[in-house]
This record gives sequence, C-alpha cells and structure tokens, in this order.
Amino acid sequence: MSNATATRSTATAAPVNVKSNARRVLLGRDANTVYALILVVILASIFVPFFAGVTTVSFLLIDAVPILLMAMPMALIIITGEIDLSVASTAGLSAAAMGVLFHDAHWSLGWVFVACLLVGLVCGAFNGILISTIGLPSLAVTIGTLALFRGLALVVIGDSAVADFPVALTTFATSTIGGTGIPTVMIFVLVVILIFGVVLHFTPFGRSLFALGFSKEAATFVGIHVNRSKFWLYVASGVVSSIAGVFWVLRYSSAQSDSVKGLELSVVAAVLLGGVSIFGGLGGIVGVVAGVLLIRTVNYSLQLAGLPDTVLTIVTGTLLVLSVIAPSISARLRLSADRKRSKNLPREATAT
Amino acid sequence: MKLFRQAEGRASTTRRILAVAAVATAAAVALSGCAGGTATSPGNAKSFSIAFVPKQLNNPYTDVELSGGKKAAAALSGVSYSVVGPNTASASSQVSYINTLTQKHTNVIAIAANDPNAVCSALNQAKTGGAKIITFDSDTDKSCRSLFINQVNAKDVALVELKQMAEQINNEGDIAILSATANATNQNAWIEFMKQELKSNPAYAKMNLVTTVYGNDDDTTSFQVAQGLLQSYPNLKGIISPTTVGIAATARYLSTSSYKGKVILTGLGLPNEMRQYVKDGTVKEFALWDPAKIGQAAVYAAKELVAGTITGKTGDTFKAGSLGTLKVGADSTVIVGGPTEFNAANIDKFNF
Amino acid sequence: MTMSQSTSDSPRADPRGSSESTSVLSLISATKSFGAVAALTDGSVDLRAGEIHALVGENGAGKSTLVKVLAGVHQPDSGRFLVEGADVVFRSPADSKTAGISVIYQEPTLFPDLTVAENIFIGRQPRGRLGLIDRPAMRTMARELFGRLGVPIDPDRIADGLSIADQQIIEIAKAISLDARILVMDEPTAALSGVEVDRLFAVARSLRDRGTAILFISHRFDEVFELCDRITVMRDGAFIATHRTAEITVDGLVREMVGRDIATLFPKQEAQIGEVVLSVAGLSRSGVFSDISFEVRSGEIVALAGLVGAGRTEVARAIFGIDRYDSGSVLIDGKPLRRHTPQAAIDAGMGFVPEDRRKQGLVMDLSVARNATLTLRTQLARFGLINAKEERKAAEEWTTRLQVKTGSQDLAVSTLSGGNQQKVVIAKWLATNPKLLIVDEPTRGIDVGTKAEVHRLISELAVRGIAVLMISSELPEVLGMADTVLVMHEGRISAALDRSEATAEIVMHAASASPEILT
Amino acid sequence: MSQNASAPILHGTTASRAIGRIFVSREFSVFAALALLIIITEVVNPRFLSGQGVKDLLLNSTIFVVMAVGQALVIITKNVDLSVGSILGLTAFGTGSLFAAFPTIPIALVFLIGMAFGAVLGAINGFIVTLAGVPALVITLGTLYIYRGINNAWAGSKQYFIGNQPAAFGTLSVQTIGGIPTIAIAALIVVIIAAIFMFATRAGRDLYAVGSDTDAARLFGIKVNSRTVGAFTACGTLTGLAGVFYASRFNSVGADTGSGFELQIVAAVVVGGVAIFGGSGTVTGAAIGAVLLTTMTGALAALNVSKFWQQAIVGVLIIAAILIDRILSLRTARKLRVSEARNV
Repeated sequence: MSNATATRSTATAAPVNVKSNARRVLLGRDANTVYALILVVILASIFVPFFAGVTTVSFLLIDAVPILLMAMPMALIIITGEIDLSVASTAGLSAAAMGVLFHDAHWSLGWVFVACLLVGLVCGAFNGILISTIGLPSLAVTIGTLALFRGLALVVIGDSAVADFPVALTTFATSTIGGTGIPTVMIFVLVVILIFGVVLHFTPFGRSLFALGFSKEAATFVGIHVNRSKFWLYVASGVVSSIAGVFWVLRYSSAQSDSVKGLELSVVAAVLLGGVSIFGGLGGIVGVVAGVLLIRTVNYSLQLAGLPDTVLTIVTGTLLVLSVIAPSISARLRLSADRKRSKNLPREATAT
Repeated sequence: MKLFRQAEGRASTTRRILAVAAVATAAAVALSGCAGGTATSPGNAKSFSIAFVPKQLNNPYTDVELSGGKKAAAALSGVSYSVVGPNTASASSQVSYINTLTQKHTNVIAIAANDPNAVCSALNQAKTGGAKIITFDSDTDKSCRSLFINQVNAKDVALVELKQMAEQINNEGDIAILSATANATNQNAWIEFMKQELKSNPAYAKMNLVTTVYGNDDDTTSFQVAQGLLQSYPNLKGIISPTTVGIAATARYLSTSSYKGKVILTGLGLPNEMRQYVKDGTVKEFALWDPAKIGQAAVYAAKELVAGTITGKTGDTFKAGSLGTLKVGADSTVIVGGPTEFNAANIDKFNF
Repeated sequence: MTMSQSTSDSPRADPRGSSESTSVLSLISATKSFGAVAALTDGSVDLRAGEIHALVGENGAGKSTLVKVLAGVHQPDSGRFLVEGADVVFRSPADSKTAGISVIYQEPTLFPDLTVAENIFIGRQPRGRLGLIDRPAMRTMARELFGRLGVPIDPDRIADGLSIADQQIIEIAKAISLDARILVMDEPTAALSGVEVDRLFAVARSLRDRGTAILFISHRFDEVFELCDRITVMRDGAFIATHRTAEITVDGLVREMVGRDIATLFPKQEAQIGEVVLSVAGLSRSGVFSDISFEVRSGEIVALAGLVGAGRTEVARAIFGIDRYDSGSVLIDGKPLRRHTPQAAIDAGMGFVPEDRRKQGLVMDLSVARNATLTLRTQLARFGLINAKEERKAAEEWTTRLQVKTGSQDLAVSTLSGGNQQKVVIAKWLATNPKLLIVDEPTRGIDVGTKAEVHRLISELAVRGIAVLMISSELPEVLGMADTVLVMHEGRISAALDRSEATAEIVMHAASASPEILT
Repeated sequence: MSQNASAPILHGTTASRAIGRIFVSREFSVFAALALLIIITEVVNPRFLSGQGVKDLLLNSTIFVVMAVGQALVIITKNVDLSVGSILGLTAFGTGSLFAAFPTIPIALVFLIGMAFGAVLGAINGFIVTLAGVPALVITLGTLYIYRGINNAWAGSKQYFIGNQPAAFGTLSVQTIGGIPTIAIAALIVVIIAAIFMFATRAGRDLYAVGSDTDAARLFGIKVNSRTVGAFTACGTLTGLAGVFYASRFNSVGADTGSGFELQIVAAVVVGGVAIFGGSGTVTGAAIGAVLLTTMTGALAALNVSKFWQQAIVGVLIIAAILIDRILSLRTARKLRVSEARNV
C-alpha cells in the first residue's frame, strides 16, 4: 500500500526540473525585462548615432529618476493587487507646496523639505485610509485623489511659478559624478531602490505582500495584517512621490501647479513592463528597475534619432499592451493545449 | 479587496521577452531609417545644423514660424534644419529634446521656452557642449541664451491691443484678458505693459481691467473660460486675448452667443483663423506680425553666431535676407518688425 | 482496492443497462480526472421521467462532479451520456439547458444587481412591442411562480441582500419556469428549514407528478426517505448501487456509503493524551453558531463532524481570530489570547490548515520553499532581514520530513499534486512548532493513496503531543482518526461522542438531527 | 427559515415602493445635487439662468453627456475605457478631414462615418480586452497612447477650423428648437435610447448580468465576450458621435483634441452612481453626472469661486460618490446579516 502510494505520488509531481541558483536567476521573471533592456541598448548603440556614450547615461538616467522613484512603491502596491494612480498628483502637490513655502512663506529649505515629505505622507495616508480601512476600490479612490491632489496643488500655488531656488541646489540636482555621466542623485535613488528591494525580497513584510496579492484569505490565515500592510504601502507611496516632486522642482528649477503632471501612466506602464502582474502576487524590484530603464531607453533613443513624439506615444502604448497581453495569451494557448493534463482542479467554468 | 480577478491561469513570461524584443527591434529598424540625416559635422563655419524646439508641435502659429525658418535654411546652402519638440506644451519634455540635441552636437538650438527657468540648465549644458542658443517667441532667462528673436517690441504689442480695444469701447468700461498659460513669458510681458499703460495713460482712466484668465492655449479650455468670463462679469465690455488660440476660441464662442457684437474682442490672431469672425462681425480688428519672419531671422542670426561674426551683444547687426539688416537691441533682443493690424478691409490680403 | 461493490442490494446492471423507455437521462461509466485527481471513476446514474431520484454519498464521493457533468460545466473524459435515449455531448452549460436539464446549485448564482424577476428570466425575458422587455408580464410571471412555491418575494427588488434561502427559492423558481424535463438539485435544502423544505417538497412532488425527472442530492436521510422514489449511492467517484427507497434502510445506506476497510486508510496510532491545550467555552456568534464548548488535549484528535453549513468552519475561524465572536472564551494553555487576531493565535501556538487549499492555504504562484516558510517569516529574520540560507534549510527540513514530492524547492507550489500541496500547508504549520493544529477538510480533493499519507501524518502529530482539531465531512475519516467526535447541527453541538461510542449511524443521525431516526 | 425573514420585503404597496425607490436611487441624489447647485448659483448670480446661460449649460454638457452614456455601458460590464479622449480626437479630426476632402458631403453622412469610425476604434478595445482576458484598464491605457499617437501622426500640425466647414454644420451646435439647442436635444435622444436599451432589452440586461457576476453570466449561457465587445463598440460609437459634435461646436480640431477627457468622463460616470466594479448604475445617472460636472465648472465661474478650486472639487465629488456607494452597500449587508440571524 505505502509503496504504491509513493510511486503514484512521484508520478503526480511536476516534471522534475532541477535548477541551480544561477539558472533560477537567469531564467526568472525579472530576467526577461533585463534581457529586453540589454537588447534595446545594443540595438540603439548600433543604429542610433551618438547613443553609445557617457552623455546618454547622464541624460537618460536623470530623466528616469522620478519614474524610478515612484515605481518602487507602485510595484509593491500592484503586487498586493491594488493600484495608485495619484502618485504624480501627490508629487505635484509637494512641488507646489515647496514653491509656496520657500518663496512666499520664506521657510528655510530644511523645513521646506520636511513639510513636503509631510504633504506626501498625508496624501498617502488619505489614500490608505480610504482603501484599507474603509475598503473602497483603489482604482476609483486614486482616480479621485488624482484630481483632488492636483486640484489642491492649483489651490496652493495658483498660476504662479517659483523659480528662485538656490543655484547650488539646482546645480546639484543635475550634476553628475565625475566623468561617469551618472547623475549624483542616482546615489540617493539607488538607496531608495535598495530599501524597497530589500523590503520586498528580504523581509517578512515583503514576503507577506506576495501572499496578500495572491489571496487576501491565504494571507490572513498566516497572520498577515492585510489592511495595515496596505495602509503603510500607500503612505510609502505618498512619501516617495513627494521626494520625486522635490527632485522635479530642483531639477527644472521651477515649481508649478502642473509639475510632474501625467507621469502616473508612465509609472504604471514601467512597472507592468517590469514583470509585475496586474493581478497581483508576482513581480520583482530588479524587473521594475529594468522596466523603467527599458521605457526610458526606447524613448530616449527614438528622441535622439529625431523621431517625433508621435512615434514615442505609439511605441509606449504598444509596449504596454503587449507586455500585458503576451503572457495572458500564451497562457491561454497553453491552457487550451493541455487542459486535459492540467495539474489542478480547474476553477469551475470560468475559462472561456 | 483585489483589484482585478484573473480569468485564467498564471502566465509564464517566456512570451513576454519575445514581445518586447519584437517591438524594440521594430523600433530600432524604424530609427535606423530615420537617423541617417541628423548627424552633422560640427565646427564647419559654412555648414551648420540648426534645430528648432517650438513650444509644441502641431500648432498652426508655430507652423507659420517654422515655415520661415525652413525657407531661410533652404536659401542658405549647407544648413541642416530640423524641428523637434513635444506634442503638448511642457517644459520637461522640451528638456529631453534639448538633451538629445546637445548629444548630437547640434550647432544652434532655437527654442520657444514653455518655462523661462525650467529649460535653462539643459540649455547651459548644450552651451557647454558648444551649441549656440537662440530663443524665439518666448524667452528664457537672459543668461541662458545668446539672442532672443522677438516678433515685436513687447510694449508696441500691448499698446496696439489697448488702442484697438479703447477705440471700440469709447475708452470706457470693464475689460478682461484671456491669456495662454500663466507662465508664458511673452504673454506676461504684454499683460504687464498693458497694466502699466492703463494706469499711466489718462485717456484710459475709465477703462477697468477686471481679471486675467488663462485658456492654456487649449481650444476647449479657452472656449469655456471665455464663457465663464462673460457670466461672471455681466458688465464686461471687451476681452483682449493676446494668444492666437485664445482669440479664436473666444471669437467662436461670441459668434454663436447673444454677446456677438456687444462684447468687443481684440488681441493677436492668425488671419486664416480669424477671417470668418471678421467677416461675420464678431471681431472688428485684431493684430499680429508675420510669424514666418521670426523663423527666418532666427536662421540668419544662427549663421552669424556660428561663424562668430556676431556674439549677440547689443549693437551687433546682421543681414537677414529679405528682412534686410537687423539690429540687436537691449537685452540681446532682436525685434523683427511691428505689428500688423487686420480688419475687414485688409484681411483677404494675408494668407497665414 | 476497497470493499467489493457486491454489497449492493440491486443488480449492478440495473441502472446502466436500463433501456426502459421511461429513462430520460442516463450517464454510464463516466470518468473525469483533474490532473492527478480522479474525481469520477465510474459515474453512473439513471433517471426516469416522473421520479425523484436521490443521489447520496460522502463528501468527495464524486456527486458534485457528476452534477457538473450533467450541467455541462465539465466534459467527461470517457463514458456514455444519453438524454431521451440519444447520445449527447455538452460543450457548455447552455447545451445542457437546451437539452432540458436544469441544475440548482447549493450556492445560488444570482446577479446581485438585477431584480428578482430578471434573475429568473435573464436572457429570455418576455418581450412586448418593439422587442422590448415586457416588465409587467415578467412581474406577473414571477408572481405566479412564487405563488406556486407559496413564497411571497417581491419580484421587483434587487437580489442583493436576499437571504441564501430566498436566493435558493429564486433558483428553484427559475428552474420551474424553464419547464425543465430534468431537474438536478444539489443539496437545495442545506440552507432551508421547516416551512420552506415542506414547500419545496410539495413543489417537487407536483413537478414529478407532471412527469419531470428530479435528481435530488442531500445528506439528510429523513428528506431522502420522505421524498425520493429511488436512491443511488456513490463512493470514491464510483457508482455503488441503486435502490428503491422502500427496499433499503438508513443503516444499509450508511454502510454502502462508508463501506470500506477503515483500518488501512486510517492508520491511527495510539497517542498519549495529556493536558488541556485548547479550551473553548460558550462561544457564540449571532446567526452563525451558539454556545460552543469543548476542550482539546495534547495528543488528542478532536473531530468536528456535521453537514456542510452546520457552522464547523465558522467556529474554527473564530477560534483562530479570523472572524469575531460575540461571546464566550478561547483559552490556550489556560490563558486567553492577547488579541483577537490570527497573529496572536499563531503566537500562542495555533496553526490552521484551511479547507480551501488553493485560495486560503497556499500562495500558488510562490515557490514550495516560500510557502513552507511563510509562517516562519518573522522568526527567520535577523535584524529585520530574512536569512535566505536559514529559509531554505527550514523549507528543506520540513518538506523532506513530510515527504513532499517536488522536483525543486523553487518550483511554484501550483505545480504539485493536491496531496503534496496539502503536505506543504501542513509543513508550514509544523515549522512553527504548534501546540494546536486545526485541520479543516484535510483530504478534500486528494486521491485515495495520498489521503492515507495525510492521515498518517495527522496521527503522528498527535503522537508527538500536538492537539489536533479536525473538521471533516467524511465519516470514515472522522471515525478512523478522532479520539473524540463532536457533531454539529445548525450552529450547535448536537452530540459529543467518545471514540468507542462513535459509529457512522450515530454521527450521521446527529448531523442531520432527524429526531425520529435518532431514537 | 421562518416567515418573518421575507416580511421586510413586503412593506407597502407596489406603487408607494416604486416612488420610494426613486427617492433613494442614486440618480435622484445626483439630480438633487445638480438642482441644488443650480439654485444656489442662480441666487448668487441671476445671470446664470439667463437664456444664454441655459443654452451654454446645455451645449457644454452635450459632448460629455454622450460620452458618459457610452462609458457607462462599458463600466456597467465591469470594464473601463480610458481611450475615449483619444477616440474623440480621432473622430473629431476625421470629421474635419472629411469636410476638407469632400466639401459638399451631406452632414448626415458625416455623422454616420464619424460614428462608424468610433465604433471600429471601440471594437478594437473590446476585442483586445476579451481576447487577452486582461483588465480593460491596462489595455485602454495602451490604446489611449496608441490612438493619440495615430491622431498626431495623421493630423500633424494640420488643424481644421470651423470656418473650413459648411456653415450649416457649424450652426448645428448653435441652432435651437424652442430655445433648446439642437445638439442638446440629440444628446437627450441618445440618453433616452440608451436608457431604454439598458432597461428594456435583453442585450441591455445582459450587460448588467455580465458586470454583476461574469462567471454566473457565462453559466447562464450569456455570450459574455460578444456582449463586452458590444459595450466597447457602443462606447466607441457614442464617442464618435461626440467627436462630430465637438467639430461642430468648437473652433478647431487637431492633433490633441480631447486629450485628458478620459478621467473627466470616468469621474462623471462614477459621480452619476455607476459602480466602478460593474453591475449597477444607469446611463441616466451617468448623464446627470456629466451635466453636474460640466455645470460645476460653469457654476464655480459664475459664483466667482477661484477656478483653482474646480479640479479639487471634482476630486472630492468622486471620492464622495464612492463613499456613498460603500455606505449604502454596508447598510444592505448589515440588513442581510440581521435577517439571516433571525433565521437561525
């Protein structure tokens, strides 16, 4: 009896596919985006004049900074199966607050920074309370706060633009490290990426996010505080977005009501392109970073080649659509191909 | 709550990389075809490259401007002419394009700034790379450019517009201004001069500027802003709209409303856009210069700047083809010509 | 494999070989597997016009799969399917509906945002002028249906907010309105009681008298015997026998349903029963369960038996801190929990293997290792960071100890068979070194072979001194594993039996609480 | 279960209950908010409801109302179409191009072509969404970019002005019938037809079923995919119609006509009581929501409220709308729990 059982169980297990650690990394979900990034960089270096060079690194990275920053909390939020469309508006509100507090209220810069982070924190907490505590759908809530926070930015700064920030600071924001072409702020961005990467992949909290994204119930059963976790993610999103807003102001030496406008869609697109599943439960920070850089590289090389914004717009849209439908369609193809050999009880008649 | 329910099994991402790679390759192939002509040899005095960065592409006024530049570039031999820019007026995307131009060692960058400060650091970087910077239409901070090609003296514009308005309302009553964006340098300069004139000129003592509103150079917004204006200020006698989009939208609203003929509209408009409203009596008079001359002057100035025959300091002169000799005035500004006034009698003579 | 099927009182050939002209539906030797799990190995049933036919069997006997085959939700892997004597193949639920089969599921699938009348007539609303829906006519038709059922439900209210019982009535009304020749009711009375059941039976009888064939699935023997003309018994995915109701007794039926050599499947080892670990007193939640009191000692396996919906899982969830309770107390080692959260329960030494492995027990996309250590995530962290080496070590240790058959620790847990998945769930709790493990339907959806392994595992846990609270709908499992059997009925404990006094009959009767049979 | 569980259902007569339902319906609360807004504004600024004021109010709402009706169909099926702004841009520019290429083309034909063009664009969205089984949010976010890119590539810097089009086309959006603008009447007809479709046809009810519970709808044999594609197509068609209206009403159509409309439209629909996760709400509500939002803009201007507050107020409205929905559904859930508790 027990013999037979053992045999049967072995037979029912998945095809044995022993992977070494290295192979796991090289074949992982994140890796695909990294490969695509490398491929695009190589192609652009060959075909686009002037692409290969230090200047590219500099210009490309500095443009990527705000998206990279906002993509970090966004990745975690999407992994838990939610979304935050208000990030760019939060950044805009912080930028507006920065302009007003510095220029009109004459606060010292240190306090201005603190105040901006507080603005982000409050915005994030507002989203968090509505979504986790009250349980409203995040999509609708953040469409609302997208309008609300941008509207408040208008209320705060009106139609004026503040530009008289200390030159030393604005120069610092666009400076590069020696001759490497790498923007100095990338050090800070790397720290943020590292923090989010470590939190997602190496802490108990990060572990719980995947569980949360896959199934709220599965998460509850292992003692995860579902609502509390979501709340803090939105707070993090608000704070990081406000940092992006502050950077934006310094980089362009200009604080306006429409700073960072419209960036939320680029952030979501980059995160999805980076392999994070829109259904939640799947994704990694390396992939997200690669996703952001991939979008920026494609955009920048097209710009460098002198192609109009039009092409950029179409390429961005196509990349986004393909990156979400490709895995889904391939899954459907496989599903219909080996429906009979399906390992698990299928979910009722939901399949089309 | 989960944001999305997944209908199917989870996807492996093997197809994702293929999809992304396919798009990237397609994009690269597309650029390899387009990129050829943009490379130029720097430093040759006879041949040089000039790139125009307008506030936004796809704007009729911009088009007329650029057509002058293109014609002049063709008339001079060895000028490589190009236009890059964003589809919507935003300073941050202008910066990206300036960066690519810097990287391509474009000799002259001619820009109409969406924000006088936000583009500055990028322009300075271009300057460091050896590029000459000309601003046209909408200036940046003086330190960031060699020359500013201005349509007309800002004060002249302001005076003409006030004069046209005063004549039609008999120097008496409430008026309002419908401008482009709150940060548009040129519009703000004109508005400032109008305010000064209203205060200082005794003839205008009974004219009262009640408000300035912004239509963001967007047809729909301008239309609705005009409408709101008339509702909030029942005694409004006239609207001055110193922007081509704003005046056309306002004219369209007036022509279809009961205010037609009762509320006076003046400002800056394109004859082709305004012809209909002049003929149906909505608008009696408006003003503009020939925008094509700006592009033309920019190209000739660029040639001299690259050759080193002028540096952009006050007092420099240069020949500008059919425009004759132009003189660099105060603040390194070149005035191309005076405003033309359009009315029912002369409008059919113009086609731009 | 198990007890022979010759216990059947009627000749085996009867239902399948039946070529009686009155046979409107016959399923013959249908098989259906989901990957490694054979849900149906010999699914057969024969329905005649004008009869109410009961389908009985334990949970996991394959009744639900058979119903879904009839409904066109699942396509059988092999076997014959005849409707009115002609072979049919259903590709979708619509095909089944077209063939005149109406299925009423235990869990009503209503559209919460539509009105009651629309829920009945969706897709076939009566149309008046211009092809527009004739709402007054629809309302009248709905009223008439409810009139026949004797239920006063407002046809114009939206379905959202209706009680399960009302929703069930609407499902029945819908089936009646479809004029189905074959009506399949999958435990329709689970959420009904008293008046509603009587009314339902009256309707069922009148339908039968008009020639409709009704397949009636129920765990309540009193209902089966009161209502049905014939009874088909299933076990382990296979047909066992069909009887005329008059020719079989409750005891005979139970024997056939359970009928297997319990000793080999349930290798219960003797464990040292020690101190009280979990003590529940007077636990109540309004509308869900009331006055639940029991104790579980170390080394003891306490089974919570009863019908689905009796409130067993709800009690367990409340103990574990997932749902709240209104009154009563939960003590672990004599001490109340710090807070009423799952985390507090885990900290106090509880573990919970939930009934829905795919949605509650595992994170299917994560690897085996990650799943196995999800409960350990805080313990594995040093200075807030998870020690990857320790994590792998812990995962390997527990998956090896439980003999999880997997190619690699890094494979997504979804690639494993049901039994191995369940072992991963148990592993993740054993890793926390629990004092008390709650296991809810531990062998649901697992093939017979692996079932025994899971049973051995649970038994070993008890030997090692862990207190086990087991919820199971499978009688043999309850009888084979438990030291103490608590039977729940409608939110209350209706019987508390020692291992020695628990028999299939007594448990069954306590679960269905049919007084006349209980005596 | 006992009798008293179904008792709460039986309060009052059918008629009084029907009236009661109207007063608690979401449409009514949106309508009340709209009425309140108009009354307050009129009291403060009597010019608000002058002949011209009413005409402007109606004309302004027309385009958003038509788009909101289309969007409501999609949202009711538990999807969303974020590409409507781009579709509007394409169809509006297409209208301009048509008149440029065929100056004598009948205006009715232009309307048909515009709607057909919109239908195709909407159907593409629908096909991708159903084919891929991926949230419509992401897909239509992508087509938002793609359609806009195509619009840019097609239009370039070309703009068509109202002056380039036949005078009859331009006056279409000015003419009034009995003081009511023609295109506002057209929009009203659209709302009525859509309302009847959604309320009284099988296909319309199917859309609710799909959005209410997709799996159940499939189980009932409702062709979920074709209904979903149908909703997207209808949304595209109506947006195409709005595009033609736009070309008639506004001064110019070009590369970025309609950009940024999507969030306003979604906001209007949500404010109008259509649940973002499908299954409930009415096109009438969505239409009133659209009128409310456009009126808000005008009213704030007429009230001399700083225009800077306008967008913030829109945000507050959206959040208030979903909060109200949540509170209502919690109340229903509590009722359900209580009635079930009584059963045991």
